[in-house]
Amino acid sequence: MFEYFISKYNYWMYVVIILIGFYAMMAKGNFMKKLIGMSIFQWAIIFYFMSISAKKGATVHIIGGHGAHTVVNAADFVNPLPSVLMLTAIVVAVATTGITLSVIIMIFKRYGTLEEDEITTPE
Amino acid sequence: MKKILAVISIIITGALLVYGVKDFPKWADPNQPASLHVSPRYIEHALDETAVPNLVTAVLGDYRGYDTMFETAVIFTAGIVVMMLLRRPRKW
Amino acid sequence: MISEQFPALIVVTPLILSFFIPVVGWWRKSLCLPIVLAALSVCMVSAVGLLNMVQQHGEIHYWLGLWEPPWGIEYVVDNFNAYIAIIVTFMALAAAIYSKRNVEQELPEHKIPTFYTLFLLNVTGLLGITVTGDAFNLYVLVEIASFSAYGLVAIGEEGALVASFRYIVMGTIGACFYLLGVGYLYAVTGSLNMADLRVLLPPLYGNSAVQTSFIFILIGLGIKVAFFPLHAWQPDAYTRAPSAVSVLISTAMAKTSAYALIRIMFSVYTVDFILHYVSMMDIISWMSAVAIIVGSIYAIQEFNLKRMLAYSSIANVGYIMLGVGLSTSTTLGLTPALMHILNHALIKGCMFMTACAFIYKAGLRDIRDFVGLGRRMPYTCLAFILASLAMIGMPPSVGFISKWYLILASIDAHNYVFVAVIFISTLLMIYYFWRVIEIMYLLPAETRPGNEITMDEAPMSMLMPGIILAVLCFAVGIAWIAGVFSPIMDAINTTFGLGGI
Amino acid sequence: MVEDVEDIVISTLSRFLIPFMQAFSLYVFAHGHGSPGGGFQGGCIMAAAFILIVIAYDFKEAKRRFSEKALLIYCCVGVFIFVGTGWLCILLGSNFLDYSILSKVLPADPVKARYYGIAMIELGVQITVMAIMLSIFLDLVTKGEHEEGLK
Repeated sequence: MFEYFISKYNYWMYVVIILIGFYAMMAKGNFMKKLIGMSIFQWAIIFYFMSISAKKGATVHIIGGHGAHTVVNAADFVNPLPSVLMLTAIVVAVATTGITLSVIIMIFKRYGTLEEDEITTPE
Repeated sequence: MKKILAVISIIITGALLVYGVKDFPKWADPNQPASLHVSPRYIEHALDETAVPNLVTAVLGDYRGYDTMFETAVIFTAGIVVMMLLRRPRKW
Repeated sequence: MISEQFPALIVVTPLILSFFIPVVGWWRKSLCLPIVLAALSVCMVSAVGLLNMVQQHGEIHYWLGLWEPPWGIEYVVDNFNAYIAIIVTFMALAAAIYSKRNVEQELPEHKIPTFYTLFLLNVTGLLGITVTGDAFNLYVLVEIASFSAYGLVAIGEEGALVASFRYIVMGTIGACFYLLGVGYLYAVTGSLNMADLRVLLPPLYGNSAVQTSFIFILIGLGIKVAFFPLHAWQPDAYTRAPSAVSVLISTAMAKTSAYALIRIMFSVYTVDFILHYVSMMDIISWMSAVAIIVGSIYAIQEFNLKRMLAYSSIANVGYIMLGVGLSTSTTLGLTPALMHILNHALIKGCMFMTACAFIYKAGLRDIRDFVGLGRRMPYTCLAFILASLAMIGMPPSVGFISKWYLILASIDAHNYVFVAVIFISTLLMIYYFWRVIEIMYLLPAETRPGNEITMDEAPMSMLMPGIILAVLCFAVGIAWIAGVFSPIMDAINTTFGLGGI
Repeated sequence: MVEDVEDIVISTLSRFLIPFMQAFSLYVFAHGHGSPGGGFQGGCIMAAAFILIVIAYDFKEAKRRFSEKALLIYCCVGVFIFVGTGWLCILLGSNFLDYSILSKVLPADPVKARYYGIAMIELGVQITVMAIMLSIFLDLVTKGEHEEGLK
């Protein structure tokens, strides 16, 4: 049982982080806190993807020795695909943060507050 | 009320996540499916096929270059959105 | 051969032209819209060409960068894609033509180039979703479409910022859940290509990660479609957005998300998995039934016309999902759901166009103020009435066909509760649309001297798309009856292994 | 607005640092093929160098180096290079983004042409990311009240 938990500890970690982010997004009334929760949520998923790419006994995915046609063994290098996917996801996370910040700035300019309960909009 | 709803949804999500982890491969297992199906081709042939030693660049730029194009488009979109929301016209 | 490049052209043309708009627009504002129209026309040609090619040669596979599928990204076009792509381009084209005048009114002048850039980027994302055959690529495209939609919603009327913020939070949860689902699939199979996943998954159906991934993807895309318990962002976003954006996101975007959901459900997972391993179909059907009733009840309480239409959209998403939920237990397969995707796009497009024309011309949002509007804007009101009749289900309109087929499907599945649900929702619809029509035409207007109602019609560029859609509501209905589209429907059902059980 | 206070230590240090940052960004970009790096990372560092100008000096100084219109054009040009490369592949008669066809116009064999194709798109990514990061930063930090204003 202990072995089971230890062998998957990266997944338990990411479950905890993702739930923290999710809670902040759902329960907090302040827009800024919601944004922070959103970022935690997105980075937890990035963390999860990166942990898939790990392989015991493998090294960084850059093939050394620039000689052409060296024999490369797949087991010697970590999986490059999650890194690629997450580069895209990082950009998405950055873009989300930028857009959300600009919306928050506009909200603050307009209403003077960032608390969800204090903002009243006419029907 | 909002907190209760949040806690309930978190418990459900958390239960789902933990249930999902049950059948996952072990961490850093060299024989996990993710390391066996698609990625070996990238590792073994990227240098021959694209002449790029950095595998991430090879996959990013070539095999999945289309994703990267939209990644650039995503950040372009974000820039335009921020520009549209915040910028004001010239004062004079 | 240019026709071989259609799957790339349909996505890349709007993308590349959207980079010109900010630069050109800074030099000359009036050139923005023609660029958008040009891009959408190319898309339209490509989409029709694609459908034609699919009809002749079967599925089209387009390898981007000439890498074979599980390694590279692949575009797969079959009847389903081409059908949705035509709907999306057509609705986007209508929305673009419609936007000409009210963008000038609603937005400050310096925002016009960026508005059209985002409009085109949104369409790029939507068209990309329709043709892609790669699960991760779908995520990126969903994000492009969503980001541009967040921005477009945020520049709307009072309250749009908060609506946009809610949309961002919900939309991010949705997209992240989808990404998580894809991540789970990747961890257990090692592939991201949809066709490849379909082959790799069957031995793993008992795997808890695969089952969880299905639920996450369902929730994630369910948020994007505004399926009932996950609809919290939708009414505000539809109501507060600028007019053209309301039209675009309520038709093209909602339908594309529904497409993505159906595509993932039946193309990555299979009917076998959904029925025997997660048994979600009944849950989906019952949730849709609740969505239909609840959406209609909300719509009745609402006096703001745009918001009423937004709630009505929730009910109609319920119709689509009811079709999906029943699809495995009837011989009709997905046909009712696919029908309603097209039908609802036409009806809702027309309704939002007319509702926003009222705002444009008279500043009227509340239906209680619509007194005498029937004489003031006769053609717009006529379009609205035609669309309402289509929504209620007057034969031979499109709404009648959808409801008829849904009822057939329910009877076929021996689930008579859904028949009752559809009848109740029709009654509710008659109530809330009749209310509007009654105020428009029948209530006597207080005519004070010097304040006579004179005809004051919306401009041509706003009126024509509405009228055309209203006419199409009936023309397409007749086409459905005549069976013009039934080969496409049969082909789609065969692709997914549905129908004819 | 950013305060108009100049500190001799900060301004001297950043004057010293900025060229190195820019050079390092180009290094990261150019070495993306053989070592960790690439367009996105390089673009971020380049944007950071310009952001340092805004922080160390004042806003006007940064504007003098990078006008708003120039930024917008850089954004569009960067993405355009990327998509344009893809289009070039279509025009040369292959699928979208198939760089090996570039060997028709480049003095290289198909495999090496892929190498150069990747370099081209990385250049596009670098320019876009640099311009957009800077643009988002400037918009957020000034709340959109630019001196010049995009008419």
